[in-house]
Amino acid sequence: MDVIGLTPIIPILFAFALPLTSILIKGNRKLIQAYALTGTGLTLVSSFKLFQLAYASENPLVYTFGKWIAPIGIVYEVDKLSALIALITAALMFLIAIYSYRYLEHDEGLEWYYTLYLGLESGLLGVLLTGDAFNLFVMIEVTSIAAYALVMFYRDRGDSVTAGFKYGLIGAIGTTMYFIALGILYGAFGTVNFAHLAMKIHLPAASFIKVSSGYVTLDVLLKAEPTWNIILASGVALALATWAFLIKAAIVPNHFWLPEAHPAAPSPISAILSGLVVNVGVYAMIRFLYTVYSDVSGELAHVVNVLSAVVIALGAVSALFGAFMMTIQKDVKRLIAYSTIMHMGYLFMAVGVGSSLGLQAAVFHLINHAVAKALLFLAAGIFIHAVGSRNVENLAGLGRKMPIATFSLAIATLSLVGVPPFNVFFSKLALFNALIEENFGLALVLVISSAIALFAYMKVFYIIWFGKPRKEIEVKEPMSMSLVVLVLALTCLAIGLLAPVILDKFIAPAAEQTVNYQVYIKAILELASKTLS
Amino acid sequence: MKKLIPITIIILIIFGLAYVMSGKIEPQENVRALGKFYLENSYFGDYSAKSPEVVTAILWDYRGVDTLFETSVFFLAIIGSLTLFRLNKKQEKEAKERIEKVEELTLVIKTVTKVIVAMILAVSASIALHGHLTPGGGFQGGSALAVAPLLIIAAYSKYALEKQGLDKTRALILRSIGLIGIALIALLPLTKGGFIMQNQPIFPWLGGSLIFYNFFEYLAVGAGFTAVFLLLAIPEKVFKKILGVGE
Amino acid sequence: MIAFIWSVIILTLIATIMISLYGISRRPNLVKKLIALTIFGDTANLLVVLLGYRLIYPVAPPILPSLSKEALQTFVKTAVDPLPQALVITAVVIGMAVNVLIAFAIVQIHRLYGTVDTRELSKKLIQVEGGEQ
Amino acid sequence: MRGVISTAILAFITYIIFTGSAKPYDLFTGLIVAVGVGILVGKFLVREDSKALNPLRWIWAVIYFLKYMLIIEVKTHLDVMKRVITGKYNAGIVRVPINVKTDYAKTLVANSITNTPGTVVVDLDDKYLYVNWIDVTTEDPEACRREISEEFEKFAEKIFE
Repeated sequence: MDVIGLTPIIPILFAFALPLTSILIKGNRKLIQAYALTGTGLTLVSSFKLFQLAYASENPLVYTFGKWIAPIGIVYEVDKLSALIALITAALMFLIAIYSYRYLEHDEGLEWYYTLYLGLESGLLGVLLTGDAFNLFVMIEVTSIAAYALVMFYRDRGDSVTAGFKYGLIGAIGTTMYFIALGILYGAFGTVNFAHLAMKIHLPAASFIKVSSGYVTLDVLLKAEPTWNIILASGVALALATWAFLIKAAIVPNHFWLPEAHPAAPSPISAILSGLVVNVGVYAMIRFLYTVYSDVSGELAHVVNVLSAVVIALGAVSALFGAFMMTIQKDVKRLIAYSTIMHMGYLFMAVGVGSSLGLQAAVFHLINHAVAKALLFLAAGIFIHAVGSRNVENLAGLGRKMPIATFSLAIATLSLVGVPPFNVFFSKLALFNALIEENFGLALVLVISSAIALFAYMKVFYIIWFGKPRKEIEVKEPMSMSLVVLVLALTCLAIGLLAPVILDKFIAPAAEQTVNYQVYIKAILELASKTLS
Repeated sequence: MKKLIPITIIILIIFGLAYVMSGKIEPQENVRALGKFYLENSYFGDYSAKSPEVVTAILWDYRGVDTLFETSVFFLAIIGSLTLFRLNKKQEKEAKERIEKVEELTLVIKTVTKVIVAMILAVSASIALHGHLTPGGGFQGGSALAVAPLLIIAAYSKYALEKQGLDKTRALILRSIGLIGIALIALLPLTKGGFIMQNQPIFPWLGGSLIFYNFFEYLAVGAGFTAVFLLLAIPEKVFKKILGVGE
Repeated sequence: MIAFIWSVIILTLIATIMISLYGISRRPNLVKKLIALTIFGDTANLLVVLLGYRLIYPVAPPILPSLSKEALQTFVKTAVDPLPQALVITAVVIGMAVNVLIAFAIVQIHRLYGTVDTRELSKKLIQVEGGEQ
Repeated sequence: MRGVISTAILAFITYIIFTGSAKPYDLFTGLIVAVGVGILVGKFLVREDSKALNPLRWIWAVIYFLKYMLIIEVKTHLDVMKRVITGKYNAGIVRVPINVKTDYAKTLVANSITNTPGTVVVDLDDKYLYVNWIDVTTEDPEACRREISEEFEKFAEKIFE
């Protein structure tokens, strides 16, 4: 069971030791690369093990740090959803680490890059695994601070430093908001553990749970009544927390940092930021809306409904806004960044719907988007690396010289706009089904924005493939980068072809378990009574 | 005068709202169940961290993972700053050379600084090593420790500090050692069949593992701040030259 | 009366939060933005510390005064809630770390552009827009 | 290993006073910390061990401390109080030669002067102190020295030189 607790600890341990190691090996780039690959590789193995465990087990897995049961200490509570996203995260981080080496061949500071990179991975995994709302705050901060620093990696370029500054400032506001929300949650419910919070919220309806462990102190903890008016407190806390998550996921009107921050970073980092880091906001939102506040009744339900409506509306605006902005971009990476805003809009729309179908669609789309968006940034990165410019015009005609990269770029764009048989098509289909159940207009938003996005992508693709080269440059396809991209492209295709199976085998059980707050609470309680008896 | 009006309005609103609110809220007189658990169990009780300082017990034992990752946030912030201000080997050498005569402060300040530095080291160590008994702890002690190099940089110069062997690289090594120490203490219980960051009964004496955490945190934070101060003390001219930005 | 003072304190903190948010969004100077951000973070911390406070007399800090069982009884009756304090210590360190990084970014911006004013910065940024890598 | 012992003593005393208790744990950790501090910074603080550990000098330091706090301070305070009430003052900056050689002695003299009300050292160089004096009776450096700093120097010499 240690693998649950160790998964985020492995990368952070590697990050702790990297500055020292790099001094010892005198900054040898190859050794640093090997070190980083070991770190991310071990994490991948660990999260794969975690994935297997989570899918083999009926209940969510619980790991008690320091042997303290919830709510006394921090627990990691891993359900299928967390394990699935964690696996995708670790796999992408490993692949991108391979890619990074060639991409950064002209830059100094590889050891700093990888220290931050491993820290970022640790933060992302911690966000997914934790079962404690305050620990979630800490892990979001780990993720964010590494992301801020990585955005500023090209420290001699004014735009990236300014973008990093903006990102940091907005991010800090967001996380502080979330911290206040946590203070209110603790004030009202007397706990910051997700399962325990869910229990307190469902207390009237949760008589099914045997709140008795035979141990007096724990019983007192579990039975303690909320001290404040929980409706008001939940409303304020959820509003603040949602604001924070909207910032993290770059939903309009909190999106403005993203189109500057994501392009300014090195392309592999752009891939991680767009593919994985923004998911933090979505995941946290899912945790709150679907696990903690699922199936609430009475006035609480009213609060949650209002919140869902706001989330849906903002999501729809983001989707349209992102799509329109895509069409007028000259900078390839900026275009892809706006596409991220669009997809985050889809995800929030689906999350806001609140049905099991919506959650399934959201989870599936989250994974597909992570893979496809990472692929798109990486494929574009190969061209940018070759030319040294992000302007679309300068990339003209390169396509024919780099067949693998172009092939992958094609798959990525086709996939992202939703052309069958690639992966995003199926998640968009699921999204469409979920949205049309709620409201026809929402489904229309999905279709229209996809169509606009298709137009924007095709323009880029046309230029890269058929455009006249500005000047002749000798380009050779960098193999290590191209192979990573090819692997991801094939993954896109494979997920697309196997979509029904994947939906059935992995996504549906994950969504089902996430919504089932009773199991979520039970896992904690059972472990508590087992540990104490 | 222009600022006075909004301030008056704000104050009036606050007092008005407070008047309305004060009838509705009841002042909080009890601790919550969880807080009470910590108060009762931190030293006595079956579920104890063996520390009379309840906040430190929560920080490094009950909710130890938070603190572990909080430390890594600080670590990543420092690494991020180093990334922003990174220098290659040649540039680092350049930064270590004095480009012009540095004005040092007067003799009195320099002499007093020497004595005070010794006292700061003792005081900060006391804060860190008594973190499990009295308020304070690794972070607070480390912050106090970092005042010593700061004073030296102010009274002498950063070059004086580097000449005595405390440069950015060394500070970073110290920081790494501190962090690895923390991580190892956290992982040690695994070898005895315990859980990550477990304290009792694997470290059975007073304060248990808290002392070690505090000590390593003290080292790490002190060294981390020192690295930041050293970076900030590099003259602006050197950086502008490295970045290729004109005056 | 106590309730009134209590409400005044809480409302003042909320007002401070509002003012600091105004400062972050409206001040053109980056350093002032950072200062407003630190005010925002510190006010949030203070707010959370207040949650653990007890409006009783006497009230004690959460440190066991002596290592005896007798002391424990009165201690539990008078001590404030330790958990918000622990959370705030964590948040303080994190906030400081973020501020350090942002401060470094501002220094770097000043080195690159020679200004920390957003209005001038945006002018200079437009010139390099669509920039080369 | 110059200066380790004396610095360690300083650090140890600071540690115990700051901690405010002297249980075995405090003494033990204090000892370790003190030795560590001594090894780290001792060589910068102390030039000659035999001087620093000479008990006679310590006794002189204690005598000086008592005399300074109980007599000199009281005297100058009364003087300044009188001036505050009567309004009779004639402030100005005078140059005062300084005869002690070592850094510590100079610092002690300068700080002693500053700490007594009525006189503030504004700057110093190798040979002179520049003192802002509340009642400039003379501008002759030697006379100033007699008025302001002679007593301090006498002790400073005994303690540090």
